[in-house]
Amino acid sequence: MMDNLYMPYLMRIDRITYEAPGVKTFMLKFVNEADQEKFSYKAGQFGEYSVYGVGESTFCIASPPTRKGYIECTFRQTGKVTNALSDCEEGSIIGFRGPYGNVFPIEEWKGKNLLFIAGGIALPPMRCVIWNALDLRDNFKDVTIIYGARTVKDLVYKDELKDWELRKDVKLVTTVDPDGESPDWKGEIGFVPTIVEKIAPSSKGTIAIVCGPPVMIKYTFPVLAKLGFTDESIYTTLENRMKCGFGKCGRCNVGKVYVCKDGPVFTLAQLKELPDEY
Amino acid sequence: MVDLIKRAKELIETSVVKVLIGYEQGTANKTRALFVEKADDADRLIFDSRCVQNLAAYVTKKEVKEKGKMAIAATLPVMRSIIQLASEFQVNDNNLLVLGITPESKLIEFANLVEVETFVHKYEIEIDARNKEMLDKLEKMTQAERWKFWMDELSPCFKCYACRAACPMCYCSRCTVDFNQPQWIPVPSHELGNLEWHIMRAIHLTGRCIDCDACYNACPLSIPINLLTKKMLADAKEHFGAYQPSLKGDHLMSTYKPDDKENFIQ
Amino acid sequence: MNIDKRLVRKDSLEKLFDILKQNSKTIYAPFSKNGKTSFMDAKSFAGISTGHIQTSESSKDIAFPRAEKILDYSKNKEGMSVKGIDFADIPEVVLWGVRPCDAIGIGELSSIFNWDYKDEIYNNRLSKVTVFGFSCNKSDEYCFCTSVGGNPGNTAGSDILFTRMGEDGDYLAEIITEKGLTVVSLAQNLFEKSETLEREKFLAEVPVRFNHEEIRKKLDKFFESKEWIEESLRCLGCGACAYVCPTCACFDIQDEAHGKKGSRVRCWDSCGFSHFTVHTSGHNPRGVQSARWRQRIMHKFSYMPERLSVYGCTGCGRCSRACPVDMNILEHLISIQEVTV
Amino acid sequence: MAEFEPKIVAFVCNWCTYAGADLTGTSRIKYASNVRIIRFPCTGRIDYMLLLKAFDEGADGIIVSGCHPNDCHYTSGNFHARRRWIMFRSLCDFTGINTERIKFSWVSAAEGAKWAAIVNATVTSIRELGPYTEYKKVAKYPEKEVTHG
Repeated sequence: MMDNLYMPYLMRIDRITYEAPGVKTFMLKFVNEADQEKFSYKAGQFGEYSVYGVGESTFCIASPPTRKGYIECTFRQTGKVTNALSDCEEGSIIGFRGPYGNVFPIEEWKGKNLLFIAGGIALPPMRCVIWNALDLRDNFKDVTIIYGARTVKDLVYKDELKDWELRKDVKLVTTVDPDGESPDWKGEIGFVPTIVEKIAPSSKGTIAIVCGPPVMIKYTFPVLAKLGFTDESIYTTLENRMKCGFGKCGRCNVGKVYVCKDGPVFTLAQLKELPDEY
Repeated sequence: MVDLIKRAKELIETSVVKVLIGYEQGTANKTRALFVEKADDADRLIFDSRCVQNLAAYVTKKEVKEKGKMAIAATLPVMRSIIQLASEFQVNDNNLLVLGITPESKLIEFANLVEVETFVHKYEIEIDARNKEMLDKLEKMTQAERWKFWMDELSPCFKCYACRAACPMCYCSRCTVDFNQPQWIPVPSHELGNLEWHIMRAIHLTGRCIDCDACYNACPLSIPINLLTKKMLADAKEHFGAYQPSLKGDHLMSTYKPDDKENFIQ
Repeated sequence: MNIDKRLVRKDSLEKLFDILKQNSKTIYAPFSKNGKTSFMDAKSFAGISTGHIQTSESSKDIAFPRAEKILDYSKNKEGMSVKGIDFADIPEVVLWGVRPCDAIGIGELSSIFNWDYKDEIYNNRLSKVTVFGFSCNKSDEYCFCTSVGGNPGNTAGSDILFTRMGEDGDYLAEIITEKGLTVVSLAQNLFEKSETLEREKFLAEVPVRFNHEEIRKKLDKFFESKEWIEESLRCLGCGACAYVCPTCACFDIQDEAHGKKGSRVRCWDSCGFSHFTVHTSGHNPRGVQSARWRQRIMHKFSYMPERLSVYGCTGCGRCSRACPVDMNILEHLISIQEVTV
Repeated sequence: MAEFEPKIVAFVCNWCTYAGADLTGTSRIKYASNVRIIRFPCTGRIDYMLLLKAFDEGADGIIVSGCHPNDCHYTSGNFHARRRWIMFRSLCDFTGINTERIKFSWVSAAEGAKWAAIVNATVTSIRELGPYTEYKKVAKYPEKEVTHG
């Protein structure tokens, strides 16, 4: 038992990976082994990461629950806490409490095709599900990943993108915004919704998981609808400002729905029920 | 205020302004702001001695400003605030029309802010006798006694920021107290957080505060925070001469004189 | 347990106070200063305010302080040591002179801190509190407890409820809970048996102004209403309403560091502040004041009943009294009831 | 008990006082080592809040120093600063903050000896005043729980 709800686990930063300008991935290991043993989570959940003396910040767990012994998080340096996190070195100790929130219903997706569509820094919440699915590859039919970023530099998880590209059981399409390409860029050029339209994945027996900046999401949904995806077969995540992570601090609710408890994973059908306040 | 109602109707009907900010009867003995957007609503306008809220706080409010050209029923403190705001480029003749209410409760419609300024300058800003007495009392205390006084007075403060919200000069979209890089002021309302917040507030209002007491009137706990700004006002007068908001924009704290006098720099 | 009714003579209250003090209880009671009434640590019985209709602040920060430590940390050679708060350090408190609309608010606050995840910090603080309710013999135009299921002599939330029988009269004490009984056992002789105890005729009259169930139903279809914009135009976006409210529980978590040591602090926050929900990217889901005012009303009268099965309002009227610009929640609720959607 | 050693934070401008303090060193003038110098481009850049922050973090005394009037590298930064100090010092005094603990001075790049004298005098006077316990008590919030009243 944690002393109280707000007590974080102590985590040691085991490895820092530089992903893109301002974006880093931390591999975190529990300082106390006992904590690790009782800790479990599922794809889609998030946590509160803290630098002692600076504060807490909310982001997803980016590693899949199928990989034991550590968790990973990927963040972009933007605010007070992410700046402080960014200053941490390997071996530093930070706090983590969680997991919070709901999960992607991966079990329900057995026997289906999976289509992942991500933009920019929104690949991390999806990476957890992608690896989770790939680690249980036999459970699913075709796996397609469409990932776009502003420029080649802004693509995160570059090594993993290479892995996915080489795998025969994954179809990976990467794209960058026009003028974001480098001379040796071999991927697509164009905005994510356009590329989705161009690739035109089949909606038959397919689950689409879409994460990205609001503008990308806004233009991707109609494309998917045109391709025949139902609102129930499209999943996305909502991000709202949070302090507690468990439905008390009063920030993240969209109408009656608390993103921290009822989310962050929503189907498009659920999203359409929500008032326009996110 | 028959004149005001009549004029408000004309201004709205002829679309000279989109919204007129005045007072209406509130709960019990309170009065409150009324935003007249339809001529019929003008009948609810009132004016009497209870109307002390500084309506100038609304002319910088996003949701009000977006309506279009505003007119404001302005008492002397409100007019002073408007001149100060104009000197800080927050309002101008194109977006604000001032219907002045003189200390004798007469209505004057000003053609432009220059006229408002001329009117305002006829009256010096004077600290009222009761507060003057309080300032004297505090100044006669020892520094340790004053420290205790403020620790006691500020301890109930829970930092609801009603003082900031009610102040026409606190229009910043992001206040220093909301910054966290660096964290200038502790967020929780403990002793340090409260002390630093009120010092910061007072110093940022120095040379801009026109002594309308909106902060004090807004405080749900009636903490005499206006004494801080009054002290600054009194000191500014002593050191740099009588203070009046002016369209010239020579703000007290952003100007200097090469011969400013002090007695503490070694 | 059955409510036991006893007589407490008017001059026995001070004796009760002294006995509690002798039993090393911390007593928080209302005192007036600068024309406002607030709960303070009462060193003596003298000066405790009785004439007020309602205290300016609610009593919620006994269990949910405006700023409280949730952990301490220190960095050392070995790494980091973190210590939670020691619940044993929380003093036993008697909350003296609470109005029924505050006492019932404790239950609503507890719902927020205990739906799903249980907040041990709050629960431990609350477990140390004994509530002495004092029913209301007068009310004002801001009071509307009867419209949200309460009443001026409501026993809910109090451990003992005192009702003064007439101006300058003796008190009827209703011993409601085991906790109350424990206190009574400390001063058994002050709680006399009596046959002539009456209460209803001494209670204030608070007319019912609206039907809260009906409001809730209306609000289901009211999200997009223009009413929010019109009603909130004069709202200046301060946090006075939330901070005086007995049931508002929004909070912030902040770290405070001094060198290698520091604390994490939970402190009050308000949904009325423009920066409350703003994302680091600058995007703000509740970017205008009308959205924030709507959140306040909807949270209390729609979201909380739906998710927590309690209303988030006790009808104490404090927010309207405290509001610097006369945003009157009662008036707005009545107008919502009257509007046809 | 060991003798109280005051912690002094000095906010100085780059062009005059910092250079002056440098000269103190190169001239091998010995002076009290209690001072931590923070260099600013100009006295006009020294925000009031920084002074309070110094007290928050345990300073017992503060020195604020820059170019003499008319010598500002940016023409008028010190004139602006002077006006602000006048008001800020008065506000501090009014709120009960001990203004004897904040020393303001002009020290030019040539006044190495003056800098040493200012620091020494400040250290002596702060030593007499003792640690700034009033402010530390307020600032050390983490040591103490704030509840009601």
